[in-house]
Amino acid sequence: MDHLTPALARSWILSTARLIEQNAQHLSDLDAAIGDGDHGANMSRGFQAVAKKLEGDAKADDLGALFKVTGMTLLSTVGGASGPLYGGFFLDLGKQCASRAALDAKDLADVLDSGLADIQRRGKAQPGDKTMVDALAPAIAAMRAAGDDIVTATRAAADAARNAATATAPLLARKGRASYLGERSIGHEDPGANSVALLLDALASATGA
Amino acid sequence: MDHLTPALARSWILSTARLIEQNAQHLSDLDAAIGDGDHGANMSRGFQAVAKKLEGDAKADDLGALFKVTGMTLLSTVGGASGPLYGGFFLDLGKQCASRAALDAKDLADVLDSGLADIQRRGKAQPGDKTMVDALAPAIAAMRAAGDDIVTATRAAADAARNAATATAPLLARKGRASYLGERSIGHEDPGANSVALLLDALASATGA
Amino acid sequence: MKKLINSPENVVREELEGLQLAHADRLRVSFDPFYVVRRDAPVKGKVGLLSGGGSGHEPLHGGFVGPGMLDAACPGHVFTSPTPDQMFEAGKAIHSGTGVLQIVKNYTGDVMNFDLAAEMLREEGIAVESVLTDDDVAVEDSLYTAGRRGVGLTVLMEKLLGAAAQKGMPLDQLKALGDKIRASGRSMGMALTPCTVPHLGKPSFELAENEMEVGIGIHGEPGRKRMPLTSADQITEMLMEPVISDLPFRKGDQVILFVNGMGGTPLIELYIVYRKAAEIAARHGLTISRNLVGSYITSLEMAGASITMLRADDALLDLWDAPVNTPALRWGA
Amino acid sequence: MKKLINSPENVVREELEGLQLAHADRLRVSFDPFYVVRRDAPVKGKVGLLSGGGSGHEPLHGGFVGPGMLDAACPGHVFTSPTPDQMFEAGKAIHSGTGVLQIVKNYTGDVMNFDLAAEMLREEGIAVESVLTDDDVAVEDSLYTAGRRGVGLTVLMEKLLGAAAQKGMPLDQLKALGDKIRASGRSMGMALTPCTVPHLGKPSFELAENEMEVGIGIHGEPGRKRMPLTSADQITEMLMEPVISDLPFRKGDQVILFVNGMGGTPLIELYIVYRKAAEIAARHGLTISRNLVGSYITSLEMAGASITMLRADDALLDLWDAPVNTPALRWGA
Ligand SMILES: Nc1ncnc2c1ncn2[C@@H]1O[C@H](COP(=O)(O)OP(=O)(O)O)[C@@H](O)[C@H]1O
Ligand SMILES: Nc1ncnc2c1ncn2[C@@H]1O[C@H](COP(=O)(O)OP(=O)(O)O)[C@@H](O)[C@H]1O
Ligand SMILES: [Mg+2]
Ligand SMILES: [Mg+2]
Ligand SMILES: [Mg+2]
Ligand SMILES: [Mg+2]
Repeated sequence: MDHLTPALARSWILSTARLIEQNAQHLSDLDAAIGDGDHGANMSRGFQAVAKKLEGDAKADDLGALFKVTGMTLLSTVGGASGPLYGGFFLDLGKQCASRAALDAKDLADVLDSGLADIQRRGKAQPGDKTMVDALAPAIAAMRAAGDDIVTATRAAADAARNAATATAPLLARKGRASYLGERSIGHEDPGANSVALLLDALASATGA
Repeated sequence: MDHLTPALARSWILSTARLIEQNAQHLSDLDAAIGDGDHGANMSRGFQAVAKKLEGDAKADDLGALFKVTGMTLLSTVGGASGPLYGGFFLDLGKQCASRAALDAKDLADVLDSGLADIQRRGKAQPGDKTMVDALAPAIAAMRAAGDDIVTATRAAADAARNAATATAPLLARKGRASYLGERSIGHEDPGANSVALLLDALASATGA
Repeated sequence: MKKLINSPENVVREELEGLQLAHADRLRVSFDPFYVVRRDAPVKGKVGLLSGGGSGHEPLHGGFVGPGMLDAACPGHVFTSPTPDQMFEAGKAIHSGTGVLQIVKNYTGDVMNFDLAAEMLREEGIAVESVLTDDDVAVEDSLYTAGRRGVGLTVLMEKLLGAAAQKGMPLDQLKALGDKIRASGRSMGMALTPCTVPHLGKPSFELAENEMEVGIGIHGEPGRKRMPLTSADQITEMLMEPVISDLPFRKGDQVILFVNGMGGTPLIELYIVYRKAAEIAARHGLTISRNLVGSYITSLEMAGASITMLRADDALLDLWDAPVNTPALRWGA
Repeated sequence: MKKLINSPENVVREELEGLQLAHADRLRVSFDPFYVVRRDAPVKGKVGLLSGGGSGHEPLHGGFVGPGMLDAACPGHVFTSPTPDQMFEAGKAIHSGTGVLQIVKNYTGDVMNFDLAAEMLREEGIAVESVLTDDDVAVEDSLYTAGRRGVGLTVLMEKLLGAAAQKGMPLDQLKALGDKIRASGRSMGMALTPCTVPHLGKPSFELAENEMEVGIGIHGEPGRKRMPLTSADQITEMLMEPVISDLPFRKGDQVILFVNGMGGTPLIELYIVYRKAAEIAARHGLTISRNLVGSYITSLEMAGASITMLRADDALLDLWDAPVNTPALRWGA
């Protein structure tokens, strides 16, 4: 397995939906501590809608269309801060993949990097601001470092995202709702970093399955 | 001591004020169970105002004036159901005593009976309706039965009122707020019957002192 | 007890100070004795409309003083009827020669205190009539209770009689109109939580996390029955059914539907109740000609709701639509 | 969780159904996607005024749709920003040829979603401007936060821009006026209790019986500091002082003073707060030219209050006095 094919990408998205669903309560609990407690509900509403769309949509059989429909659906169902960020991210992936049949490990890292840039353009968060960026950036770096095997690379990315999400706890939030808490945001993991960890875990499962 | 003199009547009222003050919380607790929880506050507000009035008012040196100022003050400070009832009661006592220097035990029972009639005219409660009437009526009866010694008579009245107040517990309320509870009013003593018991306890203390 | 207050004894005084400061353009407050009165009282040629009752039900009654509604309101201590001297002074302040109409909620204390005030006013040569509200169907109306309580209908009564008085209706006709409204309206309420009277410092009753109290009045007294908490739709059925069947409201009736919050229930929930109430009304063939949704007759911070329905002919609807300009109810002005 | 709801998922839909049923004379509701819109939209020759945000702040924003205020409002799920497709459809529905002005509370999610909607509307050839509210002085405004939150000023902004739009003010001037209002208003809030988001089922934070949370926003997020509960007067000082010193408001300023309830706090307490706020304003030489007291921008059933002050010249006061006819704010019509 050395490419992310449309079939695998579809299984990535669907498995993300499952993981989000299983962890919705946990994501909301994290958000309740330093935000407004809706991150789990937002993400689960969004990815359930995506799953429904994909299951009823045979046309999304190329990467570009698949990611586009994912992005559009997230945009119109998630709301909050994470809606435009995740929605924009997948729309950007869709654009990057418009004319590609499949992605190798290096392509995948490039495409994810472009998505990350879209998140940062929109949200203006820097690494260390205690946001989803803090999980996504090190995950992509780990993916690159892990080499050409997509299974190894995505597993490395998932592990890095998980560790990075945990490592957001000591940070002081500078973006999003958590920033209103100032010092009191310290000691809690960022919910968005945790949903990114689930996204990458689902990617590793999809390619490794 | 065989008469209620103006000095004793004054000490009756002032000692009622003290007893009410000490038992305000208890009266309110009783009212909270089957009413709206303000009987203690109402009575204490009223009798504190009366005490202040009497302490600053040397003119109320005859029974008529004393009871009238008590009634007027209760009327304008107690509010609720008990305000007009206690206020009217004392105004009636004032009228009965207008031209009397002192009351013997039989006079006192007559005067209280007239006051009770005023309460019943205004509130339309019958004995057994679970109101202050249930303490006042048997108290006056006991006073009459006890004979001519005013100390014995008022002590008998106080004891009867206390017992009668306790005996309101099994009754079903038919007047005042407690009547809204229907069957649920059973098992709780009536607050107004309890404040009447304090009133008569104060009377016994005043004559017996 | 968590409240934005300074001390339990000063709650009513300080609230009245705030009310006067905020609405000095429309009303003024007397502090000895307590009453809230239209700034331009007495209004020449108009019957003076007077109401009052225990505090803790805001905006009732003080928030309804102004053109098109009350001329004066007498607030008692929290949940305690006001005293006759208040109504006596307020009555004199609003009497312009055409008499005073008292709107009285049917509670033993209110009735007796207003009766005393009426006697005192009459002794001054002022014509006084009183209208009762006793719309709460939760109370069994029999010889063996103090009768039904006055609840939500009081708000509608004050608006409608206020409009009629403003139009110059004389005292006897106002009294008759009030009696007609009294006979045409019914209410029922429920609570999700109790409330805490400031000077008591503890809740008026206890309710478990899964319980509600049905058939409450507005004085923090416990209701008629305690039940497991259920859905908004079922609760709305539970309130609407006795209201409709008691009057009874009949197919073809025009009604004013009033969904009221008890103080601690947010508007979002009141609209959910309104939705179901409107559906139930439609099912019974009733036409909701006007409505009111909000917290207008409350029990401090109690969470819960009540529903009031009033059968209304075109004349009543015209009175409803007439301009009103008070702190809490305002339109057309 | 004790709420008058049927199920957490249906809270917003059912509330909107109730809102539409109760106010069909003034507004209608689109259910796919969700938005509330003036019944007579688009209003010829008038800039369309659009706002929105998470639900749970009622009557904001849907209760402010009507002549003299908003043309449309987009409700998100409870405490969650609405999505761009809602603002896109609502924007199209209210555009009469003279453009659309968005009023956006400064929260990351709201800003990003409204920005996306503005892009989409512009692609349709509709002129769009946006005005932010970021009046919450509890948030340190620095490069290192998401910036100040938009809170109470949003209500005043919607009223004032609504009046200006109704008078025919063109889009660019409305935007400039909005920016001026943004620069002239400040707020601060506190909570006595947390609130419970329906689908979470447990309180957004915990507060002991003797604690309060100062510097809360309106999303059930914890505030800036937790303190022992104190008196209404001291709390009012604690809210007024930073509001006054931040702008700063200066001796001689005319202001609109808005005392807002968070949803579960009864009116009686808000007037106690107003009383002290007015006293503090007077002490600083400020003239309260207009005021608003009530629960207009809430956090579900949270108990607490916020204070907003807006420096207002005569032109703003005229806009304040202009007729408004919405479910939750109404005068002169
Ligand atoms: N400016 C931003 N840039 C990147 N990520 C952000 C930004 N603001 C918020 N986030 C992410 O969004 C998450 C919160 O999402 P969510 O709870 O769904 O939205 P909201 O904060 O509007 O309730 C945060 O945990 C954080 O990771
Ligand atoms: N109609 C009545 N006749 C006689 N006593 C009454 C009547 N109604 C109420 N009471 C008495 O008043 C008491 C309650 O007084 P209080 O709590 O001060 O007034 P409220 O019921 O208005 O809150 C009752 O316990 C009862 O004894
Ligand atoms: Mg969130
Ligand atoms: Mg009582
Ligand atoms: Mg009482
Ligand atoms: Mg949110």
